[in-house]
Amino acid sequence: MNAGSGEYLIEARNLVRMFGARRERVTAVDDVSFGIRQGEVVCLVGESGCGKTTTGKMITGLLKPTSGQVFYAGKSVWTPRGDKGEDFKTYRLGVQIIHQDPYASLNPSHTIYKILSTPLLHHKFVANTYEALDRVIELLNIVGLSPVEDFLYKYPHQLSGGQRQRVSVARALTVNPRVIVADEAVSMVDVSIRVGLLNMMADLKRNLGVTYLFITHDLAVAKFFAWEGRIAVMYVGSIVEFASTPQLINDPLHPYSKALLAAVPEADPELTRSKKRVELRSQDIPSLLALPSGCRFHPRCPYFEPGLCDVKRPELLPVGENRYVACHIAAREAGAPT
Amino acid sequence: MSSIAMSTQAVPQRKPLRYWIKRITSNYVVRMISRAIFTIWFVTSLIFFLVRLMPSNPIEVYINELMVQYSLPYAEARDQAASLFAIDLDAPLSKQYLDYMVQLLHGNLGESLRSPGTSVWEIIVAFLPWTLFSVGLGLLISFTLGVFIGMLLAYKRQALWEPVVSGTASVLSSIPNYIIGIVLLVFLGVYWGIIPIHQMRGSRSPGIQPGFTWVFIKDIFFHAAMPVLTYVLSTIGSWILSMKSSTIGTLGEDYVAVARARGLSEGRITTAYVGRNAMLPLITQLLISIGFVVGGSILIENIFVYQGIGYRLSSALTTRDYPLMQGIFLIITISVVLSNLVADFIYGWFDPRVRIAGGD
Amino acid sequence: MTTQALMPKTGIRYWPGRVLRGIGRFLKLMSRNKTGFAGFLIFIFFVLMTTVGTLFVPEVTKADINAIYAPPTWEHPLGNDSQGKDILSQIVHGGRDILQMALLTGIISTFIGVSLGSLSALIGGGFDAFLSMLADIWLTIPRFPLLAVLATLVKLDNMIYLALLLSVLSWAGLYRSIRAQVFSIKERDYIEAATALDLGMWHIIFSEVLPNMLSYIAISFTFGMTSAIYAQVGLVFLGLVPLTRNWGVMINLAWTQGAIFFKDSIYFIMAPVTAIALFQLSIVWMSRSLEEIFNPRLRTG
Amino acid sequence: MEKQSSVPLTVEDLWVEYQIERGVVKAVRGVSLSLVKGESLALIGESGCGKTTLGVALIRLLVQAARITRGEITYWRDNKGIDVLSLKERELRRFRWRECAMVFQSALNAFNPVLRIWDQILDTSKAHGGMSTSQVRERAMQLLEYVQLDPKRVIDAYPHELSGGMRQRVLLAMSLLLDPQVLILDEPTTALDILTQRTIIDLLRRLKEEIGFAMLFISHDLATAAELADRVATMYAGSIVELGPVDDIFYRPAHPYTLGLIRAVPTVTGEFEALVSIPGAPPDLVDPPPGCKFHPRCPYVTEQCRVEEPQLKTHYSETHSVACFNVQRVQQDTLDLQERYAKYAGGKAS
Repeated sequence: MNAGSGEYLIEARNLVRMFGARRERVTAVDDVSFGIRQGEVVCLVGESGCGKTTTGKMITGLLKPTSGQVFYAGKSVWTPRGDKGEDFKTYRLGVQIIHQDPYASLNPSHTIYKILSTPLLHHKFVANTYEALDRVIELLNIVGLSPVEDFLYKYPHQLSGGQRQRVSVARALTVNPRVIVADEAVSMVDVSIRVGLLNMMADLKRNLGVTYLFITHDLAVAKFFAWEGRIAVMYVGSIVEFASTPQLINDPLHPYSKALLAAVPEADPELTRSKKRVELRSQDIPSLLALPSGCRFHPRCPYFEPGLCDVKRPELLPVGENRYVACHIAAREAGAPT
Repeated sequence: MSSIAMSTQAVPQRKPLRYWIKRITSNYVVRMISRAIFTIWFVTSLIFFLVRLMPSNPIEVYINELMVQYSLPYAEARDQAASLFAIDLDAPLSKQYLDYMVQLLHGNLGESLRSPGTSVWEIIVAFLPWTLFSVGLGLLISFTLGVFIGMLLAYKRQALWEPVVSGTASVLSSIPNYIIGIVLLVFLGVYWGIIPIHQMRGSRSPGIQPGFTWVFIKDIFFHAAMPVLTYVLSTIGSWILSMKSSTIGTLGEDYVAVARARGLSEGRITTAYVGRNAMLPLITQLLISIGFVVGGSILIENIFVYQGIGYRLSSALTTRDYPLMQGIFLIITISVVLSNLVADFIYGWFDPRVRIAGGD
Repeated sequence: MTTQALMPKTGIRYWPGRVLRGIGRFLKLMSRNKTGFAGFLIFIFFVLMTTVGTLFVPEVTKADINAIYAPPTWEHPLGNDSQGKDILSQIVHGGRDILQMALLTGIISTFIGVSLGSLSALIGGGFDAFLSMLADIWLTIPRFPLLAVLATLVKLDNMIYLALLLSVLSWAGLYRSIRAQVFSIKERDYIEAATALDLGMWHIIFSEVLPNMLSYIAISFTFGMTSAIYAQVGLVFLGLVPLTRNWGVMINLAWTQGAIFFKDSIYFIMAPVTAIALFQLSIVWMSRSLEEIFNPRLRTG
Repeated sequence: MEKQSSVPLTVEDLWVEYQIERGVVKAVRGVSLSLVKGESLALIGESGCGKTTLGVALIRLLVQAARITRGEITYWRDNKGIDVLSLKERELRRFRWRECAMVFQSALNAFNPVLRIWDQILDTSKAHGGMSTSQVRERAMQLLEYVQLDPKRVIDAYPHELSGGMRQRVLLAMSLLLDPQVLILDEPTTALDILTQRTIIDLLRRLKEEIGFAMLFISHDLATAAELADRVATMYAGSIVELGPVDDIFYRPAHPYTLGLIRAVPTVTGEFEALVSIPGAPPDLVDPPPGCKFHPRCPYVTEQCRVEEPQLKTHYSETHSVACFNVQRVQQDTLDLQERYAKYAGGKAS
């Protein structure tokens, strides 16, 4: 219980997170497990309210799980009593987060130089302000903000959304993290600038070996960024399918994944108009306060089997190499052991 | 919800007491009312202990006074004081406190020190209506006018007169109400002599019979005119400014743009779409300010010698009439607490979003 | 370009120069809002009048029977009062108490409000629930009547006592707004980022949260001042506080001696009234500029 | 004017400016377009390109600081042209919603929170007259049913009791209340989840096919445009830089900006493609660059682009126009897209 699998750099095991008290108590994340290998990209995909951001915050250590464990480099982050583990500081700096809203993620009171030099000086990564400046300039170049003199002493409100996100990435890089959790990091950035930001982040993976947990609602972005990695699809607090990106994109197994992929419009008129649709039985997203019995997707699922899906909650089961699905029917068809 | 109701009906006896306590305490209405009661209790106790424990204990002061004025021996003076304060001074403080609370619950606020034989309650009943009348009228006028002007300002932001009106509003809202009262008195009443300030003193002219007669109504309005004008002037500024900013905010809402796109008439948009939503935050403010203006009436009623509760309080203060002071303060507190309570309930009535969330 | 050239510009090396530059910047920012700047200038005028001004205008204690209600002359620019004393002198000397008390109350109440409000929001849990409930109750207590009642029980002749009492009575409103503000700042992403960067509690409070609350604190401070002036002058006017040499006392005197009902006494009564009104107004106006100064979004490099 | 019977709305050289502290924002600069009955025109572009300003200008719902400085908007009904810009307040109100309805971005706030849905529907009908209350009720129920809502549950609800997708559908139903000829949709799916978005898109397509009004569809999302549009107009820095049939725009774009957008947007289906972003940032509309507004970000830039602003000219066909001096060079870089299209066309033929 206290040792993670050596395979993963960061691992979530049976994470559960509840919010609220008494009658309003909801389970935002319900038994989520996954691991990310060194240098890998894992993408969490799902609609708003599915618990992907909460999962991301637990991975970053900003939220304590109600139950379950997070392992970093094989060591448990929280002690069994829920205190910070012995290597918490290494973990804390090792996992950094990039937020969605470029307008809220930088302190409006500080200049870019101040924002970037503070962590460097605080953790003594540099000896003095001269070294700090050198490093800040280096970081700005890494994230593609050049010429640096145009940015160093600007305040965040003087930059565009895309530029701010780059500063956020640079700020995360100040402490040389091994894992970056990017929570919808590009969804508020304009289309023409989005790809530049994604490419820059991909370069970090290549050049610095950064490992990513990439959280998004946009399947196209997920596919683009995590093509060599894996995608986990979340629905109402749980992972329903977890597979390598090409597999998941081209051959989804879970009915929800199928529905999502079929529903996404494509930036290609012929392609998007000829796509096959999946007809759902209901449009209503279940409320966390009144979850359906059995499989949470069953009231909407086109493959619903009465007596099975509404009774028994499917587990996330392996259905082939590196591939998991939480669906009675899909698992049966794939011949998974039940 | 219905399933819960049914299950409680089916097996009522099995519910533990804790369940019912939880169910009652989680009820919005119950919670609000109990908080109000708690506040009143808290303030009453606070005053009780302050009066008893302060170095210049008013009872001691009164005993001294009796001894000096009437050269009574200490014991006699003490007995007399005790009877007036309706308190057994030999009893421990906790017993005194308990007695005091019991008396209060029976509506007994004690007797006035300075006019022995008159109960505090009688005095309050005689003076409070005038304050409620003048404060209520003042607030009603200033709220209505303020909301109207505030909305007009929000609509006519480009007009040349807008900064003048907004500026005046901001000046009015930042000057203390008694300063406004004095300025009115000095200029209108004395320097220019436009109004017969001496005749306007009091809450009504002596010799006029109360009743629904034209003479009486005219008279009470005549006497209330100056306090009311002061209340209006001292509160209208903040109504104007709040309504202006609230309206500007509402005008920027999507639903107003959509209402325009739907071709609704400007009149309908102004009232039902902009006005109603912009007024929501002001309604709570209005009810809360009723209580506070009652408190603030002390100074205004003094300036215009208007015989309301505030005037009575200030004379009780200067004559150190402790029981009366305590009683009036209690009444003022209750009026604030009550208007807060009403504000909470009424707001839900105006705003359906709260109605759903707040109701059980 | 060398790194050297990109170092933050400290420029002037000696502190007087830096202070001067700071004042210059402050004035420049202050003057951006015209109303606010006007308020600031009036405020400074009052401060100078009650400090430096007292050195130039002698305090008159002697009554002059020949000069009762004398209209303004060069010698007595604001005329004379009911005892023939110079009004200007009373205004100049009568403001210091009010000013000091207002500043003191502003500082103490802001301190209480900011510390309790931030602690409440940062610690949360039962502590926060308790304080919030207490504040809710406290807010419904009518402050001025309570103060008036208290004034009959305690001798409020000491300015510090009065300031303390006023602050204690007004903590709840400030507490509530500061708490809400800290709560909203606490939820912001950059605080989370600072937590993830392990910059420490102190850094987060003083470097990330506080700078964004300055405009709020400044407003709270001015609010504390205005309500202190309101209460103090009100108490003095009712004759409940045995203070001397005070604008409120002037009004009270004019009132109790019936001077208010003489046409001739217009200078006597209007001088302190105008002073109080103008001083209040200057603080309220000044708060607008302060709000802008401390708003980082309006800052440029 | 025979052809106008199928063109309910034409815009001619429209200019919109608004005043901000720093100066004058030229939000819409010389836009001309026409909406055709039964056809949807998508207006695509990034935030701040003036597409929303153009949309609201069509029903003259601009914010106070904005004004239309030049141009003509003509609305055609029964072969009679109405000059929208000279409509008096009363006529303008009649024009809005009855002739030209607009569905706004984020229906979350499109409804007055203190009134029931029914009251707001009734308000709309009353403002235009012509129907009795019971008729309105009946029609409202029908329309709610049409947009796949439970009419009984929805009609007496308060807005906050409905989800975002439901509100968006209620708004669509309300837009049909008076049978307008023109429907303007401003980012109708942006704030919605994928599956909800899908139902709205399907609904919009059905509306277009079954009701046959002219639709102007404003979006920053190329995918929704690809799915819903018959024609596409690309907007950059306040002007339309390219306008043409949807297939032309996506498979043989002639403007570098359109091409840049297409190259920057990933698709979900299919293999991995490398993507390129457009360098730089959108121009400041208070102080735009001289010449072609796109030239600082354009890989095809020439000396001419820096000084002269290209005008919208037809290209390929009467229906496809583009504002660029270097169309030929741009076209050479779209061969892969054209191939892709040929494959689809081939697939269709076989």
